[in-house]
Amino acid sequence: MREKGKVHPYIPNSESGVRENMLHDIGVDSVEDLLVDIPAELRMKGRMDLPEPLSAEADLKRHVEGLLSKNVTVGEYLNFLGAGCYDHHVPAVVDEIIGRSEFLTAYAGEPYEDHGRFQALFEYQSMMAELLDFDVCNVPTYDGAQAAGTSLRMASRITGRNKVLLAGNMNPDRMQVIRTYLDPVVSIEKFEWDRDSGLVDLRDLRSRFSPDVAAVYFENPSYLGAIEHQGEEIARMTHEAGALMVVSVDPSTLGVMQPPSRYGADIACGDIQPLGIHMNYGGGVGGFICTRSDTRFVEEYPSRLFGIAPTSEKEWGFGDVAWERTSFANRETSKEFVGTHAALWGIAAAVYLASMGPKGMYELGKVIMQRSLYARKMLGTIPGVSTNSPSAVCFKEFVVDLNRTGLKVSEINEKLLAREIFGGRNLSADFPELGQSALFCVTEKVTKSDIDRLVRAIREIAS
Amino acid sequence: MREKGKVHPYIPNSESGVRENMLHDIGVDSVEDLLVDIPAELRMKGRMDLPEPLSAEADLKRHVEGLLSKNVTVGEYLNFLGAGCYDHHVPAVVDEIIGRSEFLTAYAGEPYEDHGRFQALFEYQSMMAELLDFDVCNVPTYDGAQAAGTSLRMASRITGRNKVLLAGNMNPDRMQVIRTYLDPVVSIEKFEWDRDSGLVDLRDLRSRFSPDVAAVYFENPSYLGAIEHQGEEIARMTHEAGALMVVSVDPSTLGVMQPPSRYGADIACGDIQPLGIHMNYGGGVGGFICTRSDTRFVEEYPSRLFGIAPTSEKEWGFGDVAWERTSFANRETSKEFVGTHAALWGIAAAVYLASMGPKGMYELGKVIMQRSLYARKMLGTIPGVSTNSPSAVCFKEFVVDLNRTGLKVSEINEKLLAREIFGGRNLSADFPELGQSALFCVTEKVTKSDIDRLVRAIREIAS
Amino acid sequence: MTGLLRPFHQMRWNEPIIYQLGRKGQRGILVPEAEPEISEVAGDGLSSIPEKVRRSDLPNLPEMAQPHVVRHFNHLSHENLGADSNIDIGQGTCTMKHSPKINETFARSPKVTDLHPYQDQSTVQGVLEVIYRTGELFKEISGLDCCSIQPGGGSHGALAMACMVRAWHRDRGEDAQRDEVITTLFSHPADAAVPKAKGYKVIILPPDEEGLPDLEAYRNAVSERTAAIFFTNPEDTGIFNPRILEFTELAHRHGALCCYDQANANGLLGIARAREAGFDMSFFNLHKTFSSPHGCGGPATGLVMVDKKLEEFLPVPVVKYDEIMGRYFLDFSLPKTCGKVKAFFGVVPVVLRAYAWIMSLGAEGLEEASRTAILNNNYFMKKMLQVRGCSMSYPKHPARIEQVRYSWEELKEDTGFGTADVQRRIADFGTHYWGSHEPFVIPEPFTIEPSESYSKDDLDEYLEIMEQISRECYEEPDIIRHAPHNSTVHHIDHDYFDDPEKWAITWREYNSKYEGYFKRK
Amino acid sequence: MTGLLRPFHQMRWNEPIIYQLGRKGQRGILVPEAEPEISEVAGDGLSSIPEKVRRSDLPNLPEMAQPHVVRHFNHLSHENLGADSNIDIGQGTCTMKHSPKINETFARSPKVTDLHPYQDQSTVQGVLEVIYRTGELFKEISGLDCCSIQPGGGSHGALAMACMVRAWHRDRGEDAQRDEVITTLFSHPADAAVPKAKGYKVIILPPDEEGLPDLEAYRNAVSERTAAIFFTNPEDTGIFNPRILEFTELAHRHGALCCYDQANANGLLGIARAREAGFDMSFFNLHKTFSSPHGCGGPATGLVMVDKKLEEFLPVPVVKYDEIMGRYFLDFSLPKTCGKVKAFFGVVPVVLRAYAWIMSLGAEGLEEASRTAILNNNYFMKKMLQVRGCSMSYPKHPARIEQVRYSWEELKEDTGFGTADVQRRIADFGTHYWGSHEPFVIPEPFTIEPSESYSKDDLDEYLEIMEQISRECYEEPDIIRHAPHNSTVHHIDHDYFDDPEKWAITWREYNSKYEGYFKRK
Ligand SMILES: Cc1ncc(COP(=O)(O)O)c(C=O)c1O
Ligand SMILES: Cc1ncc(COP(=O)(O)O)c(C=O)c1O
Repeated sequence: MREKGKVHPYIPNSESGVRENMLHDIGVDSVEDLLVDIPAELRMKGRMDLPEPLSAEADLKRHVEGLLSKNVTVGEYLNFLGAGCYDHHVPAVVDEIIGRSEFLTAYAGEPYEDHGRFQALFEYQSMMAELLDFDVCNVPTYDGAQAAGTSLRMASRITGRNKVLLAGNMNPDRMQVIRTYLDPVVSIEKFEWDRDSGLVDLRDLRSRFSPDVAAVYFENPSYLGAIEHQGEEIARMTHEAGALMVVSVDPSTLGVMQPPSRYGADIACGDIQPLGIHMNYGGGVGGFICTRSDTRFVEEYPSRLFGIAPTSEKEWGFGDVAWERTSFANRETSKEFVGTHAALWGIAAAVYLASMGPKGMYELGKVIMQRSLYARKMLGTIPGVSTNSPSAVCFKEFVVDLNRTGLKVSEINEKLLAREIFGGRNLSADFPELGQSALFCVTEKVTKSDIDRLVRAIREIAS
Repeated sequence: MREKGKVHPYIPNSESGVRENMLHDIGVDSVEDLLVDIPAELRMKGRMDLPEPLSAEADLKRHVEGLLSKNVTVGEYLNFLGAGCYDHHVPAVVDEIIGRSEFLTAYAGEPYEDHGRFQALFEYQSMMAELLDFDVCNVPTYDGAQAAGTSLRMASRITGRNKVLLAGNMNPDRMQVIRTYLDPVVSIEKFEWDRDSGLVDLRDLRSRFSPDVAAVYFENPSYLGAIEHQGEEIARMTHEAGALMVVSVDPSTLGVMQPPSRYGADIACGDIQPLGIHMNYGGGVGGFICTRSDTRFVEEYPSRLFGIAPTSEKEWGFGDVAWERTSFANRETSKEFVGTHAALWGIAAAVYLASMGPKGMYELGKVIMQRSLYARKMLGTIPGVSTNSPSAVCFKEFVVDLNRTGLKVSEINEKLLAREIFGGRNLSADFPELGQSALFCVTEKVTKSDIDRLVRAIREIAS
Repeated sequence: MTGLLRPFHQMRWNEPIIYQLGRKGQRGILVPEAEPEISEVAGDGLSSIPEKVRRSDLPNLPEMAQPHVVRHFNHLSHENLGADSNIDIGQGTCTMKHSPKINETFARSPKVTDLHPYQDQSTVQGVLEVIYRTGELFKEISGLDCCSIQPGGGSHGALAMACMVRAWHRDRGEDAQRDEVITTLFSHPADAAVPKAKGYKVIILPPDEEGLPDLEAYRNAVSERTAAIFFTNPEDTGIFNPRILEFTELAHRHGALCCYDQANANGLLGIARAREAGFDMSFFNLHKTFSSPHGCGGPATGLVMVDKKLEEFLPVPVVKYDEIMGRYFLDFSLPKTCGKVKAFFGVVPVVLRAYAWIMSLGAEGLEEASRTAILNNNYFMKKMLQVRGCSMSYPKHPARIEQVRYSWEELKEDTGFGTADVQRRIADFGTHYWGSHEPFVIPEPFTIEPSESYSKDDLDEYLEIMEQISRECYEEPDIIRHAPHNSTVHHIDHDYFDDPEKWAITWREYNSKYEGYFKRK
Repeated sequence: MTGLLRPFHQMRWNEPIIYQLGRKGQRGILVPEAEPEISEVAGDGLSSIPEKVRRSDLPNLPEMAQPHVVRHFNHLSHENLGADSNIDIGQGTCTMKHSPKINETFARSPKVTDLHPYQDQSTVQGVLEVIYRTGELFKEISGLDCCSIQPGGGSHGALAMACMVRAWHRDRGEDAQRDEVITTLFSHPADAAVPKAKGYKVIILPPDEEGLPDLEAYRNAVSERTAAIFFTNPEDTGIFNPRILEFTELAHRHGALCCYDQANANGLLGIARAREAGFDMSFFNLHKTFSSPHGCGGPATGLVMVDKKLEEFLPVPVVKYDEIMGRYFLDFSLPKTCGKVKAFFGVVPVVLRAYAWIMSLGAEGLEEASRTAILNNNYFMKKMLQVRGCSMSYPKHPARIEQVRYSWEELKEDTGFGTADVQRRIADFGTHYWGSHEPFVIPEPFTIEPSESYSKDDLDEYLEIMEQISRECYEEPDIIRHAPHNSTVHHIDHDYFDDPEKWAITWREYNSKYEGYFKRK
């Protein structure tokens, strides 16, 4: 069935001379003879009907780049989208390091031949722990959504309870993933948020505790951008009810905001995408889970946890802590499951945090606060546009109420698009109670003149 | 003069605490105290008047990418320019390897700690020698122009003569560089080319020999694309006159064309840019010089020549052959001079040649011949356009005579540009004898539909 | 220079922990500053943060200049191998193969990296087209009908399947009744762990004497309580289950769904497909068979294909093509969807690489990849079994597909050294070897999967390493005992990973337990 | 883990020569094929090549699959260090420094790499603007007026200067008379070799007892025959010549031009400039002071700045700005141009990196770089001179600019080991050290240039290595004698480089002389 003489650059032994030798060594006439275990009725009939291959690299390049050229990037247009995926600056060092083939093409080498990735990820864990002011952090999970889901299931196992309370102002995309991940083992109940402040509605929350509540979950900042400052109260209630407090946090806030550990969280989780990982159309995500150094907690992680150990020559050695927890070790008794998640993004975040350092994270938070405050104020000056409600202080995102423009968000965004601007995330489907509102995001990459351009554009559109 | 507290990411010791320590260890109060040897009148007054720095990487990126976005690439438009710089496909492996920091950021390490670059460049030399069917090749020089200049000066030193004969159909840009490089030590005389065939005018050449002629130089293919097949005759004449034959050759032809060594060249030279190096606006150039394994020749190279040697543990070791030739070793008696040239492009060419292999170079030559022949024929079908003169067979470039369109090349190229096509190189200034003619280039990247698009466009423009 | 064994030494930098580097005040990168006009309007920004949640200190991160950040992580990379640097056939079940560099250039293009998931769909037509086309390719590869690229890895693909199983039976009102999933002992652990995490009772079929899932046991296990079967085939024994159709048919007869773990499809492309074997759905690891690099363990994609009947149960959104408008779009409107398994839509750079890889090979090339993988595997097996101390079980299947689980049982009996010892020693030869996943019913196991990326010379070199190590086990036990010798680090004390008193998962935890070099506080 | 000395071992792959790899028939990449319609019109293309020049065989290149090409060159890269991986202060006169990765992303952009030099200038406005702006920056940096980016390296910058000197004197009818160039013994060898290659008689001034060019000797040398002086200042002694103005003024008085070699300007940015010192022109190595990486020895740029009066002598073309049209253009119309020194226009990616580096630092940052380089150098010197066996000459200049030429004279006398021995041993510590360029009037020399990219900790680590090696020379001579021990390769036999009978510059030459491992045929 082989096309005679066709040699593939990716397949060294496609050269026919060597095949003959090898078949001879095996003692068969053809590869066909090695397929004896596959009965005829299971064999594919004919050949797959695929497009003609682009065997020449130059042809492949032209084809794929032709497809990709149909995309418009956030570098080409001006971008105000956030909503869980953020256009932060990615330092060139990060791409350099994670592009190195030793990291990019490695997989599951042992601590002896792949010492480097163990150390890099141990350092990732260590820096995340400092950022979160906790003692333990895992090798990244798939994303912040799964980190939240797993945190809640950890809470359920730790408390022996099977219901969780989730904040109504949380990320709706994440909510869907958590629902899938908990179903049917842990049930979910949502609690209210305060429409005026944008924060957790403490009264409503208080009313929902019951002996089967394993955890209370909220996000800080909330999906709508609000900085939640009632953490201590929530923690008090939660702990009184015998439950655990799980907080999902945007790590880019942690140079200027207290980590959840400091207002009572038992588990902090979130997505590391803001830490030096390209958005990748939403594919640049990876989750973290942080806790105290408490065996009850550590034993419930499904993820890999790299630990440090001495070697016979007094070097730093590394390996897997409490391997028996994982599904690699015990398929039936494992904590959930582990697999290929997002390790390379963990190395990216490590390079990012090492580059930024304490002051970098502080300054990042500061300039984002400044520029987003400015944007919020300026947008608020446009007739028909309001940015006052919800009223809470926000970090990089805030709600822009467009109801009084008489236009739909979708219409405004379409007109912004024509001006090469990606407007804010349309909230009208996920938060119908807000009517025509959009969630605008301002990162450190957005300059004053960008904001002014946006304000001018909306002013024009709304008038 | 330091701005207090400003720390630069590229300058670790810009942090002020450590500076104090170091100054203390040195025993001075300030860096100023270390400048005692620079008299006040030589000190710069005030501060350089430079733009405000873009200290934040995100700001720098935006600025520089903003500038670069004003360029239009040969990937965005369709390109038919060649004329000494060629848009061949650069395999991704090449960029991967030369982008690795171990090669990119290395310089002049010794064979012990930088074994890798010595071996890679020895392999480059070895593969080039095979391509050229010669025994010796140097570490790359600045470019093909300097390789030609040096080849001619080598010839002058070897023969003890000081005049060279250069073909009139050679690359005019290269001609200028050679002129600069030879002046005033070696004088230059041009010989004619045959307007009908496009090849060397043997009669004219014959008439110019004299006892002071050190070398005859021509290019194959000629600047105007013609495949020169009179090499043996030229070699015979040249050698009879006691001179050396120097041939500059496009290495991308050498899968299908005989190398100059096979028709009598004493020195072959050229530019490696076609071998996997991006054009870089003409900056992706590097020169090679190949000769027999003859000490008279080897001793005249100014360049570095890496040789192989045994080690005490029977490994492959490497080092500089005949170091004493070079200006690094002897400033007054050196052969010309050596310095930082284009080593990384040598590694690029090594990766390219290893990837292409014998068959790749053959197939490259073949498809280029086919597609350029097709283009030449098709363009020739356009009324007012002729591609018959000069009549020689061409490799990837050929002359398109536009005189009978009644339009200037510059006008046609402008109209092609409006259609997002870079037309051929305008020859009217360098070869006024050709009137309104252009040199079109077709590499393996140009497809049939590209050529058809060009032909349609010129047909439209010319009608 | 004779023979294939290279005197090797891995880079040893003795690299400090990052917290031991740098110096207070140093910076690796600077951040944009607010324009004066902004500060005028917004002040310092920080004082507006409610005091309770305003950070009271700076996070304790390293303070390093940029050259040192680069150097440190470069050093760590030097202390790592990767498929680009070694004969990476020792990681069975993981299909280590060449990831063409051209595909990296696509994945790193800003046209991929710098896209926001909520951009107007008219501005991401390229990426949607790639996803759509990839689905089309996988229709042929799997024989199945509909595609989701959402899962972020193979186990995640299994999760998506488990979620669809639930949604399917729920839709039919049988969810409560169907609380069991059947898998096999040699299937990947994820095939048990994932359904279990999804709330199923998991029944694990033992292998029969041929190493295949015991059909008798299966007949006893399958019932109206069976929600689905989760099978890997071939399992890492490399034996294709020739009676797989009997399994899937029986499951169907009991109303269960048949879920195929094709994480490793590398021996079957164009040869045998999920469709013909009767599966309703299957996942494929794009980071294995389809050449996306593994990145030290992700990001990845466990692409899922399902039969038409399961289309409405797929995770949302799926990419569709609107013929009339001539545009691709995200379809969220699957009313019976199993939900979402991942944030946003999936890991696009991984999908793109797989798309490019398939397009570069075509149908013939994919088949050639599988046939060469099979050839390589059987060649390697033939030679490996000649190495002293090595054996394999289930000799009734002398030809294997793309991988084999071997055993050092005899070596262990003869010398006292087993698979972990070989693993420790192999680092001295610049390559990697893995001791198989559980269950360890085959004693002292290891699994070799020599994919199509490796040449005969590569296999011979690896074999020579195995021979050498075997010889050492028999003749020079001290070498084995103290291995590794030429690696980055020496023998690691494993107590520090299993004893909660001793372990330290972060530098901060280390410092709370130890001072100096592992001196208990 | 205590102290700064790391137990180091460099990667040792024992990598074969590329011709020993691969196998007949293997391919690393495939090339596009002609479309059938083209073959119809153009046939096989090849038969049209005149038979005499049609290649009769295939070139003897390696035949390797792509994974093996990648692996081979990866291995070679592992056996190389580079500034990103080591404390690269041992390469005096070369200003090894950090090359920010962001600048690489610019240089690798298709917006730079994929431009043809003859594109319509309206389509390359970005790159022309970068060149133009770079010239503007260098006006301030040098104090001079006009710029050419054409030279492809420092020595090439010297060539451009020598060509301008010729053109200048030719223009004034003095070319025949002015046949001498004066340089100094500690200037870079290129400053003598290049004018000589350009046909000048070169007079080399010896150093005086302070290590500076001997002013008396200069007074005797300079004359109406002097075409120009070519001076490096500071030379690699690191001593700034405080009387440089006397030299340049005297040259001018004799009608000669003053050419400054500022290949290494790293100690002088914003501190002392060509203008103030009376130079008419100067070149700058963008690959050194201005942070473009060295690429194992190029591509590079020796940017040239000249005084206004020399503008028309610059190599063509130069980039100008047309205010009216608002566009940048290439100006070829310099009637007195010295000609071209390089194909096309210069090495744009190098210029771009330098531009970005300067823009990221600004005036204050450039000064900070120089001041830190000076600080580092003097700190290192202070400590280095405490290492046993090490000394420096010219103690009258206890403060140095950015580098110092040291001597192991005492070490040699005491132990018999000299600079070459230290160099061999240092490879065992994961770093590099260079024995200075000629002349070797300072015995057993070495030159250290600790640029601003290195921290105090880096310098201390390097010093500890030097101390250790010195100690070994005195106390453990066998270690030195047999070094390197922990590097990629062991002691190399140098006879094979100097004896024409033995040397082999290519694999083909090797095979013609040897068989097996260096067995003479
Ligand atoms: C058969 C099989 N199934 C599932 C998996 C899990 O895939 P992942 O590691 O991507 O989660 C693997 C990976 O080793 C596997 O081999
Ligand atoms: C002072 C001086 N001049 C000239 C040069 C030559 O520069 P290049 O190596 O770029 O040719 C050097 C390089 O070492 C140098 O240090």
